[in-house]
Amino acid sequence: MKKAACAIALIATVAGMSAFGQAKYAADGRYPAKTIKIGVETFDPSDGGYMGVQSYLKSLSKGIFNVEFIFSERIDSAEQELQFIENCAAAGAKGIIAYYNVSKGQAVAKAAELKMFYWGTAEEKDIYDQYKANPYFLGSVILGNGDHDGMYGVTKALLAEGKTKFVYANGGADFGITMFVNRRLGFQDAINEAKAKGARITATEVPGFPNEAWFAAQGAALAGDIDAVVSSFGPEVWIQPITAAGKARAVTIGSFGAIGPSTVDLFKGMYASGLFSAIATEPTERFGIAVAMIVNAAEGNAAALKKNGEATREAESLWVITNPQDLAKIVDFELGAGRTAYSKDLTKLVKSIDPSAGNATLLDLIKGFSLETIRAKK
Amino acid sequence: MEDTLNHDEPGRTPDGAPKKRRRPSAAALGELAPLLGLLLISTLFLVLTEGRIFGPINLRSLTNQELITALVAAGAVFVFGAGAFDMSMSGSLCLTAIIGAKVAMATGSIAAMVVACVAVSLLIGIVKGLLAAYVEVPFFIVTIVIGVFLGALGLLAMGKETVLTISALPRIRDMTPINLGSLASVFLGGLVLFNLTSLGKSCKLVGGNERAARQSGIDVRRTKLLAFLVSALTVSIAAIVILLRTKTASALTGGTVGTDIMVALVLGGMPLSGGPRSRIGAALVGAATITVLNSGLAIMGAGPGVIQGFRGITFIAVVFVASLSYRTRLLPR
Amino acid sequence: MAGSADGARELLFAAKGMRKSFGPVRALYDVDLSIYRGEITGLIGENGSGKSTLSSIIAGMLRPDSGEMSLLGRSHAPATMTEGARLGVGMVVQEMGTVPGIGVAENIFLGEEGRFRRFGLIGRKRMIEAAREALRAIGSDIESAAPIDGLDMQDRKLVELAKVMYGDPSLLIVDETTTALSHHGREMLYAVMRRMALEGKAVLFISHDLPELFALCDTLTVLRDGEYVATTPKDEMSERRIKHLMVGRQTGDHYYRGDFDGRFGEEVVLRASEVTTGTGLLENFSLALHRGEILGIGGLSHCGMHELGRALFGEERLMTGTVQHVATGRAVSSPIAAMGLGIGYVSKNRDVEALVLAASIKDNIAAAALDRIASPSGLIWPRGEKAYVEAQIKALDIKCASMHQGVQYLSGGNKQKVVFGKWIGRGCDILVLDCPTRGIDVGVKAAMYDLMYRMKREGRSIVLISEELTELIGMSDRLLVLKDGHLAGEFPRGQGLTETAIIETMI
Amino acid sequence: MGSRLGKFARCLAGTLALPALAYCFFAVLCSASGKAGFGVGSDLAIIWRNTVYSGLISLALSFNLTSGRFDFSVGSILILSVILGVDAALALGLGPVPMLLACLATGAILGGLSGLAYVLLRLPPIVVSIGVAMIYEAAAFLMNGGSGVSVIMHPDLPIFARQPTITILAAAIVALLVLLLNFTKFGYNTNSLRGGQATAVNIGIDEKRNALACYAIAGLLLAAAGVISLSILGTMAPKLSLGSSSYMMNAFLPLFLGGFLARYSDRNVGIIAGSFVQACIISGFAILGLSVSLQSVLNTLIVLAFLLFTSNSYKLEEFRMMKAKRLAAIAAREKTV
Repeated sequence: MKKAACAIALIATVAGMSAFGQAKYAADGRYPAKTIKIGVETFDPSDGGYMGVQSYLKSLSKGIFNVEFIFSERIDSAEQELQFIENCAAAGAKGIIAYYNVSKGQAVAKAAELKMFYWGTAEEKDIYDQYKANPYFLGSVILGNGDHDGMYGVTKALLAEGKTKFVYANGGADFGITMFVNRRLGFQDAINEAKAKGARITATEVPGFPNEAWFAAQGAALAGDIDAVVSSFGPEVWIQPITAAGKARAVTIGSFGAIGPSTVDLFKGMYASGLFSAIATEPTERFGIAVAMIVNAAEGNAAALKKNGEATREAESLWVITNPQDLAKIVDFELGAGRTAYSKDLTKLVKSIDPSAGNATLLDLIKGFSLETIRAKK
Repeated sequence: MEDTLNHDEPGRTPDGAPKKRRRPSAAALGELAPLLGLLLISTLFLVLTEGRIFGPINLRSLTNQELITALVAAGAVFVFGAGAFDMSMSGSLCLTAIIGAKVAMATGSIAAMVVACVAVSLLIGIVKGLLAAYVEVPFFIVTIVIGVFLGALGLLAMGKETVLTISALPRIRDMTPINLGSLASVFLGGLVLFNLTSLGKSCKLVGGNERAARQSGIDVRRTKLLAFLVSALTVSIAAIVILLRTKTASALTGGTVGTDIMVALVLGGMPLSGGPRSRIGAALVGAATITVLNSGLAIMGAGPGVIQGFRGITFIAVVFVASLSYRTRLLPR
Repeated sequence: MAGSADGARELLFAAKGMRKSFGPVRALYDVDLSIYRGEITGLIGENGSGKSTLSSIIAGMLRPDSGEMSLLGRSHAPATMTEGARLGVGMVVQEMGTVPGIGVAENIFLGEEGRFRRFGLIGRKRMIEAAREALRAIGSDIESAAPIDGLDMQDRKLVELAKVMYGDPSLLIVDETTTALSHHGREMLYAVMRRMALEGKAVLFISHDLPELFALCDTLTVLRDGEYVATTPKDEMSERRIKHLMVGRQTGDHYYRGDFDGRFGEEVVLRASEVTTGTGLLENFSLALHRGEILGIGGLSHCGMHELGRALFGEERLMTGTVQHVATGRAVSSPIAAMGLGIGYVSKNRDVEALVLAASIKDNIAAAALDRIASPSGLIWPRGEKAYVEAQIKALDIKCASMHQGVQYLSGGNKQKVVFGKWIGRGCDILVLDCPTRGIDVGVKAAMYDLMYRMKREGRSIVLISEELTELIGMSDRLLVLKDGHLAGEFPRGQGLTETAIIETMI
Repeated sequence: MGSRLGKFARCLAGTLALPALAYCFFAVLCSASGKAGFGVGSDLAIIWRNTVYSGLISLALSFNLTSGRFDFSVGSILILSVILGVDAALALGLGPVPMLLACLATGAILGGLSGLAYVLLRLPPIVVSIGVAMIYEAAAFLMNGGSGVSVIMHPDLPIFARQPTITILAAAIVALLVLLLNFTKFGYNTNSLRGGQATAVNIGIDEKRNALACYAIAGLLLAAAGVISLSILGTMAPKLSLGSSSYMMNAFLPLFLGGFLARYSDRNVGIIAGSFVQACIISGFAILGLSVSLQSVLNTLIVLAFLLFTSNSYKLEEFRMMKAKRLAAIAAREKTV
């Protein structure tokens, strides 16, 4: 009973705020008039994938939304995660986008306690169920089990090309970092499926991140009889060594990667030189949705986008790019004209701008960045 | 040559430094520099964050953030004060938290977790204490290596798990009583132990001049061992608070506490070589300074690169002021 | 010995009206000194007579308060030893001057390696060759390419001598270096000194060893309490005359004990039997300390008396024998055990071993009595600690701004009072003192002697180790003289006891 | 001539004994446990590459640590010097060797600045270097928006990880260091300052200039190691929150082994030999397939064991001397009785 009572009280106050909700734009055309601060939490600011998200969010804050981001420093432990959330509250942030989560439900509870909207970690079912009714928990657009599915898709693509002798760079799996453990599971599932079908597959692992021991393990692996490399933290550190080992044509790379200004021509070049098979990359657009949802929620209209009052938990698959054509289309969508168009559409999620904003709009936008939609574009 | 040269009148002090009567202002500046540093940074960020840093919400979270560094630094004052240099705090805290979490998950009782944390931490403290006191070895390098060793042991203890979540513990609505309670008890206990007992005084004397301490009847080895046990105790308290508050432990728990406490002690005005100028207060003031600095920079949303650059510059500036009162002719080593 | 026949002695170096004082302590007062070409000038005097201060000033290690010096006709005022060497004054001292961790050749050419530079690179072979030459020049066959750490104390001293001689000084100062050398080493040094004289240069030779001085020096100048006494030519040199000049104490300042009653209790309080220490020369040494006795221990500084002092306090590892506290029968195995048995120890190098310089007076005095001043609850309340320290400051009249003042800012005398305060406060009834009054002004010295005498009368026992004969004669009930680690003589307190008798056994 | 040849042979044998032993130990261990490939063909090339890489970092540490100066900014200088050097090289379209020189120059300047901070502020090196490391890491991150630098699109640049360039680079640097340490005034001053700081300064040796030179040389060596890492991976990524101090972890064993082997030749050659031992250990563990955590546990134990051995070996000598003294005393006692 107590929970329900406090929920109602909250909705009342939030609703009250929206009474005067007609759309007000800032001088430079960005919405809303008063800058909204949003905290963005990551485990490693120099991680390739995260830097793609960072540049996307910055482009949003220039053109479309009047938002200011507080990007976190390196966050290892639950302690540091809670400290970052507390600091964002003190800075007057209205929402937290969790690119990384280590203290599980604690982070959501802390954000709610400090009256900030928390977007993220909906993929962990138990956390989602526990907080889905909490008005401050917006849930998230999940890429299924993004990490697992990404590696699984990439390995599947390589298997489809007839690759049988794999090297897997497991990144932080041995250090107990959840993201890398899930990615390794994705790889192993794809390999075991192929073995179940009778294929003779070999797979050796290169543990950790680049240092002397890693050089040795990488060298030993490349010296062996291999035809495919699957990397859980970016292809860059494999291109040079493979060419140096004279196996440029023989060995192709499948990896997680971020589509960004600094990596586009790299990936195109790799495809051209036959080095690349597949890239699994997380669409940064879902974080655009996050920004729009937080702006909307900050104006008290969070409920509008919800399905029967529960936080969002919509699934969309991440992109597994297996050929240059898809890559070109994705690049245009991510960086070219596609981006400006999609960013415009995001404003549809803000009820004050578009009164018809609802759960359906959200689903359309999510569909909007799926690989099929992008492929369908001319 | 026997008598004239060993005169201690005006001329040369034993380590060759030109001995000038220390003007009282230099001494006072040296003592007050840490507080001045804290005040300076607090006012700076009060302005930059338009008062938000000390707003009602943030004040409570400031104590949360300062807590772990202050607790571990308080214990470290004994170890650094006695002239031993311990760089393995991250590894110690990590292993203690992991074992504590495992015990809590297995037994579901807070009491068992507390006992486990204290036991593991004291064991680590004894090993380090014995190495520092009884074994002739470049202790400075050894602690770096031990830190890595303990971290690796923690990883092994984790086994397949990536993050240990202790669901059995009740969610504690408001941690402040626990935070303030542990902070107060460690600091009051620390003040009494460091200033009113023979252990504290012995630490300062051993850190100042080990031979002279031994000739004054102080058991140098026992003092060093006890210093490491006190430090281990505060590490275990920090681990318990982390587990109660976040209910999680992972191979990355305790992340940068090793360098944070050194930064805190130096900002608190304590010479890392230890000796009579060691102060328990340095841990509190230093931890507060680093927390205000981090929180202020985060609130300004300056982005990770700028925050760390600014922290480096401020660190060197405050340290330079804190050590103005101690200049030697020879470059310090 | 090469004084030219017709007596036309050419002056090489002259010093006029040299004065130097260290705070209240007057080290040199209006001293003149002349050194002639082709002569070895001897210089002798008791500890504190100022002979080392004079030699340091000539070599450039110390700056005089006033006075004129001239060398080879030019005025001479070197600021550093390097400048002194360039001006032609080379000095070899008693303390260790070589740098560990590098080779013999590197030590000889420390700071002057540029000499062997050829097109940018320093030829190590040529340096080693030159070093071998330098060593040959002083008659030593030490391998110049070897690392310095492999050499014993004596050879390192010869390396220093070779380094000084390579600088081709016109005036060589040898300041009590012979004590660090064995017979073979001394012969080499004498040969170098004689050759310097033959070549028309000069040597200033400072030593305690009279036979050595008589054999080598053309003239022997005596200093006493910082003042010039006399210069005796070679033919008038005799032990009796020189010792009289050295000692000729005016009867005025007898701040030592007035009485000559050397009696002390029968009961033995501390016994050392067949003691051999790990470091130093002390071997199979035994002594018994009685209640109410001031036992003096004298000898040249390398005779093993300092190691004996540390052994009596349990801080020296014993190779053979034991040190036993007779009343309890317990062995004095460590400083902690010693302090438990009421034994206190004042070390010779006070700033390195007896005091924590960075700490305050309060911390230092309380350091030795942490167990005593703790309350039953184990806590040391500031009130109790302050009272304890205040008592010592008053009892010893330590002049300081407050008890919280850092010890490093006190004068030498007050520092020594703090050290005494540590042990008096503990109420030790056995006190081992190693050169307690060294480098201390006369006023504080008098207070110390008075304190020692009072403790004797209270039935406490004191072991007084000292390099100052007058102090030993003035204060001890019984005086043991050590030579090369063994007992060389024992003298009861008495009116007739003179320094000359003691020096006889010491040298 | 005979004796000089003999002496040279003995020194060579002394220096190479430990590395050869380590190599054979792991060769036997790997083949015994059925894992082929240790130390042959490409694995040997990897071992040599790691030897030079860790060796350079260890050499950089050796110029400061042996004189009592601990430097946290080692990793951050390595990263920043390569990022700045390569950015300049790409902007000016330089070839591989000019790029290397650009990086080395930048490294020397960064090291010199770190030394300047130490000398001017007169603070203990450990304290100053924490601040410097933070600043250099932040600078490296802020360059190119945190993406570091990549030469993958310029395959002509990263040539310093393959034979023979890596060997030429290593040989040139070690030769330069051997020259510097044994045949220049700087070398003599460094050694005398290390052993007797007070005596050397009294003699008139300029400690400040010497310290600055040590920091600059260390910076140069770190840049060289950075270029090798760049040549292996093709990229150099920044690290934050003092993450760069992880670069030091593999430098301690070579440094202490080098100190031990210096007696046979010279500290620099000794460090390279020590680094070869460590490279064998690393490759051996990799081929045996030990997990990351087990590897770091074993590595730390090896370093600890070696530290215990070197810092207590003087006790044997001392014990023997003491025993001789005791016997002499007892003998003297019998004579007199």
